[in-house]
Amino acid sequence: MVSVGLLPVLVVSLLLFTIGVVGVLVRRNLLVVFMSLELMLNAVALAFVGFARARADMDGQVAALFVMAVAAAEVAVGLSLVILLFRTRHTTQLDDLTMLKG
Amino acid sequence: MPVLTILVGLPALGALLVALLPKRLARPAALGASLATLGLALAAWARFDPTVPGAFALQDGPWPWIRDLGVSWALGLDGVGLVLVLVTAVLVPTALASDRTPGRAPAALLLLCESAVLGCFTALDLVLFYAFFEAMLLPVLLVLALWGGPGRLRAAVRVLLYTLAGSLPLLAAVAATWVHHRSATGVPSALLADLLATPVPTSWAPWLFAGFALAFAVKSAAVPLHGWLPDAYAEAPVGALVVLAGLLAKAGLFGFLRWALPLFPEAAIRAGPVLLALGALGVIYGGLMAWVQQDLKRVVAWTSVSHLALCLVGIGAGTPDALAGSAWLAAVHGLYVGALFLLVDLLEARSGRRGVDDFGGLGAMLPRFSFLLGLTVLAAIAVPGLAGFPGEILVIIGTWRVAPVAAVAGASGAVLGAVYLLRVLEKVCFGRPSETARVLVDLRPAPTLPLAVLGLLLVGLGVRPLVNVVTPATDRVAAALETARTVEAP
Amino acid sequence: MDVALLWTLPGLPLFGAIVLAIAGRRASPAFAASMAGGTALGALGVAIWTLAATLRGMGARLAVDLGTWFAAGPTRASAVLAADPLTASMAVMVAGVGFLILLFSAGYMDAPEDRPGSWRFYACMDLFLGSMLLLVLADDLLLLFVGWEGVGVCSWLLIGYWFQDPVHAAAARKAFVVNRVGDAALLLALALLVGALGPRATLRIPEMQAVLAEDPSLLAGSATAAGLLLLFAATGKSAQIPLYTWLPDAMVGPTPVSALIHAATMVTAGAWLLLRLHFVLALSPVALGAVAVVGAASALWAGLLAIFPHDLKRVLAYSTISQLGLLFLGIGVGAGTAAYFHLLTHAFFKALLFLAAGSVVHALHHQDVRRMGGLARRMPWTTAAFLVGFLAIVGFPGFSGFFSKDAVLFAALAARPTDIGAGTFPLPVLLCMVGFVAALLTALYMSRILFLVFFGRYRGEGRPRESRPVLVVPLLVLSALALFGGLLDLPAWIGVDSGWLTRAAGPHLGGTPPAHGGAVEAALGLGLALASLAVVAWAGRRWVDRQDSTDSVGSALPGTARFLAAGGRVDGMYDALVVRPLRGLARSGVARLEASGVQRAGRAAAALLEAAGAWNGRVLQRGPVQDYALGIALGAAFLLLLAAVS
Amino acid sequence: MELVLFVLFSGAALAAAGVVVTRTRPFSAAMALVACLFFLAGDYVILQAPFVAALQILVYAGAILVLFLFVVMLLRLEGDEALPRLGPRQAVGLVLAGIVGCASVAFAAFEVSGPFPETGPLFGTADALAATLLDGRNLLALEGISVLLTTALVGAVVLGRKEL
Repeated sequence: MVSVGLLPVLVVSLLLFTIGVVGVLVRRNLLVVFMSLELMLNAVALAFVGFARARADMDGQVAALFVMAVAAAEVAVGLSLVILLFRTRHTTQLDDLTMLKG
Repeated sequence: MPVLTILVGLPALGALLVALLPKRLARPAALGASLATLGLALAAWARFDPTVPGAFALQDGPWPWIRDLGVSWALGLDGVGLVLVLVTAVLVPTALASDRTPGRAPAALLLLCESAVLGCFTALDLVLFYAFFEAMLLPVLLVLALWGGPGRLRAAVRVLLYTLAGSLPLLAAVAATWVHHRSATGVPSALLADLLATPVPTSWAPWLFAGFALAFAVKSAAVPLHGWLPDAYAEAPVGALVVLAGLLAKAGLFGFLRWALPLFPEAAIRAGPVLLALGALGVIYGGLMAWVQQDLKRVVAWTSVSHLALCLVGIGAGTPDALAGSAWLAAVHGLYVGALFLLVDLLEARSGRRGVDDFGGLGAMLPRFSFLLGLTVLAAIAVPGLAGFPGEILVIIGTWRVAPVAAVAGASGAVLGAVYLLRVLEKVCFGRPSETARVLVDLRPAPTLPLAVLGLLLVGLGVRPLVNVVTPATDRVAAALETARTVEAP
Repeated sequence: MDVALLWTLPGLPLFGAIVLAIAGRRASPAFAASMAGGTALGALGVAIWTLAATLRGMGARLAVDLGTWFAAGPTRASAVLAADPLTASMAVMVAGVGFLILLFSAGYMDAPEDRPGSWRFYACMDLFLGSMLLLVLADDLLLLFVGWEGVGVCSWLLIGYWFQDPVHAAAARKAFVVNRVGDAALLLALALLVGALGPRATLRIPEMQAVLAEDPSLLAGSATAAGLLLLFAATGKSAQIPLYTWLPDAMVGPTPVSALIHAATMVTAGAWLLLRLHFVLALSPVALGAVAVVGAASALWAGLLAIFPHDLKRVLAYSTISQLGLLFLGIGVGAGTAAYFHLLTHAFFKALLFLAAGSVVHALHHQDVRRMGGLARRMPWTTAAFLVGFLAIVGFPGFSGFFSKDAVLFAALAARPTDIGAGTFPLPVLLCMVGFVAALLTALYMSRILFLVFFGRYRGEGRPRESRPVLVVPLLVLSALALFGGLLDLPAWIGVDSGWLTRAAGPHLGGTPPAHGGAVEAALGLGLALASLAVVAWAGRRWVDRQDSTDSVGSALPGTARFLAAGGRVDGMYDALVVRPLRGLARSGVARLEASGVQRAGRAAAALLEAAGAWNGRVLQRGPVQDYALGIALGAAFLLLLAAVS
Repeated sequence: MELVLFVLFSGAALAAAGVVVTRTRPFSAAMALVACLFFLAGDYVILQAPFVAALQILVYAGAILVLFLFVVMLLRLEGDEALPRLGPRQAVGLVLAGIVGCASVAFAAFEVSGPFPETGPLFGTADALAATLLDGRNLLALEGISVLLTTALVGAVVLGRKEL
């Protein structure tokens, strides 16, 4: 039986991360950008789990848990910001949100 | 007991206290903290025994601080540091007592600055020194930018720019010095003693010295790099002004004596003519500028440029007497320039003016004020028997052997000093009183006390100068330079 | 008594000054006057005791060492006072004349408007006296410099005593600044000496003398430079060419101050410095020659300038410059003793003349000779005193000035040209002739004021009366000194016990004691006296009861007269050559450079930063989140590539 | 067997991720994200992290995604976004992503090889995870996370209030 090994896990993780990066950079909808961010976080979590398996050490899994927790926190705050923005600006399009200009 | 650590920390604690106390108590608390620091500084002086072998008679640490980088908390006091610490400890209470900016933030900031200045004068670790050297400007800058005169923002930006131009090369040079020590010994350390033990190769040393020297020259307003000074001095509120003029500018000169010259003696010797030329130029340039100013604060500011340049001449000369004179002059310069600024500020506070021609005849109207102003001016132009004299004469005599031209420039500075400061005295105190002068009343006891203390110090230190406290330290520097010179000669 | 008492010499007057400064307005005029007078009297007593002590073993040296004042490297300032017959006699003179002047002041400064602030006057006078005594007794050149600057500061304070008048304030500042130029030269001279002596550097005068005596080559290359620097320093304090211009202006000060500055103390400081450091000068004939030439030129030039002013005290001021010129001439030709002799006699008769003039000024409340005249009948005692001073300064045989002036001129005549760096050129004879002419000029201008002020008829308003005894008594004492001062050092041709000063102070003044030239010296002195009398007689015919004083001389040479009456336009020349170019440089050169160069660079940098900040705010920090993310990604990609490549 | 499963799950997850970034309607994207997270949970199981997998489904798919959907519905976000034109930023972004992806994969391929080591029977169980989580090293981080979560909760509540 062919075992999995670290390499495929990392490849998948990196591809997933890349897809996330593309989403973050390309999409204009704030919500989708958030989802792409979630993809990137998950890619990292996957890498952590893979490393945990490779080193036979539970620390990686703990890190994955932390990633999850951070993601939860981030989504909570981020989504309330989205709602707030929508309430005041009636848009979730990122290109419209350039009001910092001085 | 780690006296020096407490000494450095006390004002910062005081600042915290001031920030927490109700407004009413803030000013007395600030004054109390600075007076306690003064007491501690005097205690340090009492425990200071120049006969102790080794460079630093009082020492705290080294205690490891950032272990991986070999940075430690190490404080030490030699003679030069001691006189500067004492001047700091005297000037800050004076500045706090005379400051009129409202609220507790300025007082707290000045105390913070005192901590940094004291740290700068005592740090024995290069990284620690750099941290203090950079930290001491920020509180003063804040006070200047928030509570200064109408042109405060421009002045503050300019100070920031000039300082930045000096700080970045200094940072690079500090880092390079550290890297060199680590690669030479394999042990990371930024302690002065360790750095002295691994001399930097002659190929690098000039660049590193240049990095140090640039920052120190900016800080001590050496002449082409002095652009930050006049505006900053003219706009700063008096507390910050006294600290800025009396203390911060000294940090540059001190940096030369404590770090730049001992670490890179060969480079310092090679750079000597440049320092001498810059100093001589500054003496004359500052003197001429002071002569034609119409604003009293600017006259004093340019006085400061001229006298600091004389200190630079002494450092460039590098002979034992010139270095000792330089260190001594740097210390007492804080006292008399501080007093001059306080006096000018009193006039400004009462009349709203500070033009040279706005007053007149104050000698008859405000005898006490005029007496103190006259005394301070005489001390500033180095009349013997007052504190400015030993420094100036030692610099001139010591410089003659190396560069007679620079000594002549220094002596001309003494003549110019009489010209421009007596002009001020004549216009302000002599002649017939102007309309502005008529409404003034003489000093009340409250502002007199700090000024009287400064006046007494100017007389006392003139009659009994503590040059012998300074000389062991400066002699060591001069000896290092001499060794380097004899090595270089063949 | 203890040797340490020496410190009370400068110490007593300084103590008085401090007490008066602390007491301030609480000190009544009487208290202030007696404080100052008392301390001066005390100092005089100590000085006399010191002189006696040093004379007991002729040439004994008393020194009190209070240790090091400050020191660094080879520069060491020691707090040492020392007295030998030279310094002690000088101290006696300073303290004595100073005491008499203070006594006079008690009567002089009694105007109602001066009374409340008189503590300041007495404090400054005391400080002045203390500084001068310090200067005289200092064994260390840096300690001497303390006194040297101290008298400068005090003269500034005292000339500007009535500081509410801008003219006084300006005169005071001018005195200080011009003196300061000389002081800077002295500083550099000290620096040069320390540098030249190398490892054996010392600033103690006797030690320096010993070192240089042992190895004169130490100063080989720089003896002339040192001598010239010392000379330049001395011209500041002693008001010689080129730095004399402060002295005539200083006449605006109270008359006792003028007496103190011009007679006993400040102006002698320069000569004193050269006398103390004669061993440095002796190493360079050129420097000696320069001293002599400067002295002769000052004597002549100031003599010419003294003929014209209408201000009584201004004439005396120029006369001081002229007499000190003779003194410098004496120092230059190596006749230290003769010069010192003239210094002492000049102190006596010039103090007398100033105080007598002060008595006149006090009675008339102005100093303009055109509004005086005929005072001999109204102020007989003052007139008598002035007459004694007049005879002394003119060199009437038997009066003190006769002997001292003759000694200087003869020394000049007797000097060898090579000794003063003149090669084979008969410079000494020339100098002697210049001195001779200057002495005749003295007779001319002194007669002029004598006749204009005391003879003829009174041309002013009111009825001036003789001054009170407190003013007159010091005049009488000084008259006695001016009359008998010559006994200090009678020349050999008189044939009695002569040359006391030469024996007492001469050994401390270096050089060979002047060979008293018998008949030649006598002929020179008597010839000068006869010529002077002729001038006096001529002047008497000219000026007794003339309305305008200058016309009579000036009509012959109108252009020259106007030129000289304007002080030779030297002030204007200095102003045009030194002050205005410097201020112009400051104002249009340096200040403009500062504004256009340094400040503009600062402004430009600030503007650049501000523009960068604005651009950052307007363009970069608008809030395009994804552009930021792109930046992050770019950075990450770069780092990754970097890692991949390495 | 494991590898086959892993490739299947991973391929599905990647495909779902691709759907996330390409749908115009946020709702579809959210649904694709759910799918992606489920497939990743499968990978976790293969990698002997069953507890993490369980939490992935519970927390992510259960809680976080519900939040997303909730917002999508609350704001009535329809497909208001045409798929982006390829502007300069998008182009650079794609190229960059390509570079990052390729370089990383190449990097990983050079560094890593070989199969996984054997693990004990308890590896990845909730008990083991709890033991690791609560041992000294991770305790501080755990506390930090709890503070972070609390702060986020409070922040979300504050931000969500009508009058800010």
